[in-house]
Amino acid sequence: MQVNENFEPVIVAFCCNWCSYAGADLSGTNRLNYPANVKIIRVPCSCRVNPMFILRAFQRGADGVIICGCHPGDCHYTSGNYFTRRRITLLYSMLDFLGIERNRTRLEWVSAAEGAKFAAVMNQFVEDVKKLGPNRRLEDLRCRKQ
Amino acid sequence: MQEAMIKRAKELLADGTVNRVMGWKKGEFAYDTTPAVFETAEEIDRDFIYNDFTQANQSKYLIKESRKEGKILALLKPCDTYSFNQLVKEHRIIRENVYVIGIPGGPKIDIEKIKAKGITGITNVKNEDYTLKIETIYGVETMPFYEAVSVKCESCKSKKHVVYDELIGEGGDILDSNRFDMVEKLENMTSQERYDFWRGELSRCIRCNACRNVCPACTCENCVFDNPKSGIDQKAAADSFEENMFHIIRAFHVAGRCTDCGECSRVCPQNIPLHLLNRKFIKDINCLYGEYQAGADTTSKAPLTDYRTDDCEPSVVHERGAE
Amino acid sequence: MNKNEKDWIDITSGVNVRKCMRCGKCSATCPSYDEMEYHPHQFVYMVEKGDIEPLLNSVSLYKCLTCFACVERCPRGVEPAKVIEAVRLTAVRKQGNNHLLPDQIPDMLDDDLPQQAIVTAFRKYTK
Amino acid sequence: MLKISASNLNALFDRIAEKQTLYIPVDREPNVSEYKKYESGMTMSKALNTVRSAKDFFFPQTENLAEFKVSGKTIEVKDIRKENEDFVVFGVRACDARSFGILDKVFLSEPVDSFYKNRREHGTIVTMACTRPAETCFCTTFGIDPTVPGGDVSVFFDGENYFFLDNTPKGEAFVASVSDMLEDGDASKLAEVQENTRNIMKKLPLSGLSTDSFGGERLMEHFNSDKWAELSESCFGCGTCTFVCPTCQCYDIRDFDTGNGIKRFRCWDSCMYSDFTKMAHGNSRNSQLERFRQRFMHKLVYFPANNNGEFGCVGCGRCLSKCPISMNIVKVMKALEDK
Amino acid sequence: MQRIGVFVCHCGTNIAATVDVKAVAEALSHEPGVVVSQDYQYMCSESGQELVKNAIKEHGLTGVVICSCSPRMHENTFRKAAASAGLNPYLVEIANIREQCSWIHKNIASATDKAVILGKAAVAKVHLNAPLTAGESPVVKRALVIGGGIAGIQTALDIAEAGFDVDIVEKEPTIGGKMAQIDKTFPTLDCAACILTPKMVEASQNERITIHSFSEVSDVKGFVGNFTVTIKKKARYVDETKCTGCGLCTEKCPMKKVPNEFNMGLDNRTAVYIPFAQAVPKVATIDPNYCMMLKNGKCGVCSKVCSVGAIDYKQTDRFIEQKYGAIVVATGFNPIKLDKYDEFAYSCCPDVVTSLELERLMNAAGPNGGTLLRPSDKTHPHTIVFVQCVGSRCDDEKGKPYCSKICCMYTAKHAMLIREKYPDTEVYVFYIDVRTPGKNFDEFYRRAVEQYNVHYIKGMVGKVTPKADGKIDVQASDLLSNEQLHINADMVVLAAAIEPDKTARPLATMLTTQMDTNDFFTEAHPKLRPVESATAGIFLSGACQGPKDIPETVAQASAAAAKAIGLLCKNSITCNPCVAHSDELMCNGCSACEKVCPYGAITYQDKEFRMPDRSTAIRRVASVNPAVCQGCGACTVACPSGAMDLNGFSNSQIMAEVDAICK
Repeated sequence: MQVNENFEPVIVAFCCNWCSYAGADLSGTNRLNYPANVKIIRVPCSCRVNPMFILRAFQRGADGVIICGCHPGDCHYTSGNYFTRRRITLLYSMLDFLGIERNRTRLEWVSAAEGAKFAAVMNQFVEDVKKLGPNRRLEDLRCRKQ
Repeated sequence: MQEAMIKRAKELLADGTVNRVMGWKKGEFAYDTTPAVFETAEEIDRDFIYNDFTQANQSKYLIKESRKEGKILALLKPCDTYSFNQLVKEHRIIRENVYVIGIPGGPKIDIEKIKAKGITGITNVKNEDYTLKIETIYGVETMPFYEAVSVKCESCKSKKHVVYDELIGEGGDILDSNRFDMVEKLENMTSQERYDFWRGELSRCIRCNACRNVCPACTCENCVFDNPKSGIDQKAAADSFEENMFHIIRAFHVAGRCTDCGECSRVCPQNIPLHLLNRKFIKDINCLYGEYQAGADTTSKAPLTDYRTDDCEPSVVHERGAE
Repeated sequence: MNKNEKDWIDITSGVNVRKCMRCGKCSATCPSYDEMEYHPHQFVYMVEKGDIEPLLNSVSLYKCLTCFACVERCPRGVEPAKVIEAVRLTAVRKQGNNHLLPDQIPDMLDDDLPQQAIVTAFRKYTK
Repeated sequence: MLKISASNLNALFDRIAEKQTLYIPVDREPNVSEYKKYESGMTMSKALNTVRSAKDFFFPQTENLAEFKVSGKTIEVKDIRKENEDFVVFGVRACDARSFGILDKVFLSEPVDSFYKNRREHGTIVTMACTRPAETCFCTTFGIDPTVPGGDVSVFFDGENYFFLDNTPKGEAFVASVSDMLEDGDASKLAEVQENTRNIMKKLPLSGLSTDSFGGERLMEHFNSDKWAELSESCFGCGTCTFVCPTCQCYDIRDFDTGNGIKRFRCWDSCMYSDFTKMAHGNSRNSQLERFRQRFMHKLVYFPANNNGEFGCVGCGRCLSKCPISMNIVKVMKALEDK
Repeated sequence: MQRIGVFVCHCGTNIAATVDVKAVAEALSHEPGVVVSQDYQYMCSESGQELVKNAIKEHGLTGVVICSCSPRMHENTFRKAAASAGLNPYLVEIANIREQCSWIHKNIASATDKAVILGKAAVAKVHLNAPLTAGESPVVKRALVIGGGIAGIQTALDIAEAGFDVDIVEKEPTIGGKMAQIDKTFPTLDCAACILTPKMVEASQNERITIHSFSEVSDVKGFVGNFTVTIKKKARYVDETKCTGCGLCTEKCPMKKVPNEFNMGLDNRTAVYIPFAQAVPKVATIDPNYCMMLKNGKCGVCSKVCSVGAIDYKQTDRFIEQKYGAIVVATGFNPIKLDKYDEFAYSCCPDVVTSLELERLMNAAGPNGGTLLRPSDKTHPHTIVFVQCVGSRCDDEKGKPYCSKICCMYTAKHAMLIREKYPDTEVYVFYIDVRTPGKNFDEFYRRAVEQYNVHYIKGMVGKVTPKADGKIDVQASDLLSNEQLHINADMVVLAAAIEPDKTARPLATMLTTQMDTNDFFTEAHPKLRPVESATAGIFLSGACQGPKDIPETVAQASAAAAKAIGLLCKNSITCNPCVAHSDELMCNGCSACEKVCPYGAITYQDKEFRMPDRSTAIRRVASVNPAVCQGCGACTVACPSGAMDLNGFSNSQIMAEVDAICK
């Protein structure tokens, strides 16, 4: 496979408002670097992330989608991330079953205190997606940028 | 069997237990049976049929029928009872308005499998001791019964009726089926092989919605794919992405609710093995969250509306075997 | 201060000496304490400071029985025995060579040698 | 008549495919066929007909019509129409060949559908006479002779050789372009084959089906029939019948925002769908009964009323074998016809 | 047509140094619907807000996008500004170009590109924002305090003082908690009972305070201002209303070999018991694990001797349901179990005790009536070794990573008390660090060293070995003199780490509050909101939030009370309008949403609908109680038909953001 050195993946990160979004803020406050490829969408809870959003992101040109939520047991809404964990595990497993590269998707628990973890996770994820190259298996050709 | 069913149906109509009977109506050929509602004994005598071709899962019709005046008799095969139960659980079928008779199930025959042998001009199909005698305008052909068994019956999961008011014939047991073999085979392929497999299958999709509309788990008042407000509505797949999207989301929406009745694959005009997507979810749920059979009862918590604090992390997906 | 040597000990021991909170429990628990010139907690502290030369030249190096009592008891998971082992290894490597080969050990056994030393020797050479 | 031996058919395909795109029916699974772009080595299917009809070549399921780009306050419209390349569809059956005439009436009457027209002009239809019809066939009901399949070129098979008969100037040009591979042959056996097939057609279970009870003049009578409720009762409202039908021509036009512009496309639609022809006020047909009735009324009553008595069905039998609950036009006709 | 204003903040140089703010404003001005796009030095300043307000009025804006710091910082600021200019506050969106852009990235070009995309996503979202009105929900004027230790008592007293009803739920038969077990308090050495028991009595006599002793919280529903709590009143087999606390039953009970938990198991009590003399409520409790009557129906002595007929062997657990406006958690702490510390011989040697056990041994109401005797042979100990940091500051699974905070001080106290009462006793304290921040704390410790001659040795005990002669060999290192010591001791006292009570974790789940990895409740803000949990209406009091000594606990308890009073004073509170709602026309009534709702906010009803085919049908449809819904969105994904959507984070809004980002 031809690896494009200049490939800059589009990464969509869904972050729950209470933990991960605050964790992302903290990594900013601590001036911890991660690539600009990552764009964060704030959701109240990771359980708000509908599989439709994930597919939509891939359709519109995302090369990787990551969901971040509170650690299990720490959900601001008690149980939201437990549902997330089941739903997203099954969805990712299905995407894998359909032959979509499994490293394009990820779910991570990042607490409000884990600014360093947030940055590390994002660095790693961007690197993984870069290795995979552009999303071709789950893209909508009509949306491909010329 | 057909006689016993007709007899009992007429009795129940006569004694006023029910005012309608849901059954199958004979068609133009030996094999084209249509689900139908009978209101009189005469209609039943004239058109009622139950044979090797009466495959259709009738439970979905009962959503509407159970909301009509009076009680309806439903003749449910073991697999149909799971769908029925699931619909009762989701408050879609009003249980009190249905009188359920459990009837023996398959194996049923798929006419397409006979036609695939090049047999055409079929005028009659007889099952003579598990050899099919197929009369055609080009002469009589024979083939072993089991070679014509429909895909959904090949991997029958249960002969047990999970809900009924009475049984005709004998009740059965849950079977040790091989239904996950193909899923497993796919899981053992490489990512690229799986991708190629599914592209080959899903690219044939013509979005006729037969799979969705026949599915007893797809009972939404308005499907997200028909609802412009959902943002993902589509009438035809304008891109391979939309083919994937439709089937992923459909499978996801019925995950934990699909009873694996196999209707989706049966009705697909393009023979796409859609049941594999549902079975993948079922297999994952069984492996990761404990055995669960949708429709087996009406009280247990569905796997996707339930959780355990020590559920596995999604990394199990990433850590599975080779890419 | 010998930075390289310190780094080398950090790597070979796999111990983060900065985790030490100087409670001295390692030395409090050490059966060879009285034999030693530098005690386990001093090993940890001196390695942290990079003050390794005195350790290399000290008999303490060979008094450690590698009984792992300190490792077991340390509340911070510092694992002093591994540090001592790493220093010992540094000393051995400094001599240019491993002078002791596994097959040579049996011949060197005598009745006065403590059992633990034999065990240590095996532990060291089976790696 | 010009002929080619069965063993040379693939050589002929190779020749055709050199100059233009060639589509032939090939088996996807045993006796399940679909049209594929010909590539050397492919074998033509022996199945009676393809699962999907041949209308796809002229009226594809989805098709881009125009593109827009919005920048600031201006909208740029991009005409994406372009001349099609010539192509050949080989092995079309008589029923599908007739369907093109029906589609033509819709798409080529004013206002002409330029996308459809373009494809029609560039497509050459090579038909194939039927020899082994199935029990679901009822093309004769609509006056179609499956042994004389029509199209630009008719092809007949007598068991050993394929015979070519051009019906149109386009067909003539096609035959001429490959004439060096064809040879004059004795077509005497053909008449026998055709007669045999016609006899089989008479023996088919649906041979007695007639259109006598249908047509424009029976509109209100059929519309108000009390049979529709029972007929439509088990219909799930899927679009299988519509999408495998060679004559269904309804479509929806939609805009898709790609993020970098708008693509306007059309896609097949089905009158069986609950959101078919949905307008601001809602749906025009709100119950499955109405929608079900629409499809069959259109084929059997409305279409002939507007097209000099020509029916909107060609009797290919696809809907008979593909309907999930085996409800179909034949059952509708039998229920409604004069007894 | 939308009229959107975009405002890009420089945040001094915080944003402007790495993001070309002018270019961002320029780029966003071309987005559809954007009519004004400006940048400014400090958008959150008064003049910055003025800029936004003027633009709203001048351009008749229908939506506002602020490109600035995190919405967690100033979303409310700008919502308020918009509201004051007449724009619905929920038509404001924030693009986080500081924490999630300028502070992260160094390259100006890529940071600017990203800021533009984040701005575009916010513009795309604000296009779909709907004006929302926050509803109001009434506040129940009653507070619940969970835990009846000094923290809970203090909180309850303060809230009652302010005029609100308070219930205390205490899982033990009496309130008082750990403080009731303590002998003397540092740094004043006054008697714990003397200052605690009056407060216990005060609580029991305050008519606004209801004490549910021997009770547990079994379920919590609802939300700030309107919690519904189910309290399980465990069967104590004694009618609380009849029992006079005379104690006759406890004297007559034949089952006398029950380990007395109040005295840390150092002596025994009877099966029917009153934990200690000043217990509140002073009511007997029967321990069903030991009571012969309850176990095999043979005895019944207590019932016979009880003159008021308070004994009721048939009593069962009772559940009462009560509504509260605020909940204060005061579940306290326990010393950790030391059975994993083999080196200290705690499990095998009775003369190795924990500090809390020492408290009981020295207490006048303790097993030895206040005389310090060795548990093993009841002789007077002459050498006592204290070991600090047992399980505290540990990096392994055996212990806790934090400092337990109170041990240095109580050990100094113990050492001092022993030296004062028994001057012939040698006292050694092995410490790693002596931590005495607090008023008069270091002076106290110095007194122990200088005045009372306690031997403080820097170093840790490595090994404690009981010897055949009843003595205990303590092997330790003296780090300062660099030698290994062996002390021939009579007693060893271990300063065990403290940990949150085990009931706290399930309680946190019920309360939907967060905990840290050590099971201490997490405060809403470590500095600015130390007594509130992140869940509205739940407050934290005492050691459940972190290790604390008594003065600190009391201070925090009063602070939590003040916060709770602040809430209870309000007649109603504004609800979050970003809640779920169901489109009844699309709802299938399948109950999937109901099953995932953690708040029970979703209910179903049968409603009559006119169907598209003009028929009428009765359909089961979901409806959301906006006052109960907290807006997590779990239901929106459980709903297959998409009937359930979330205000402020609707499907279309999130997809618009996705589209804008991926474009």
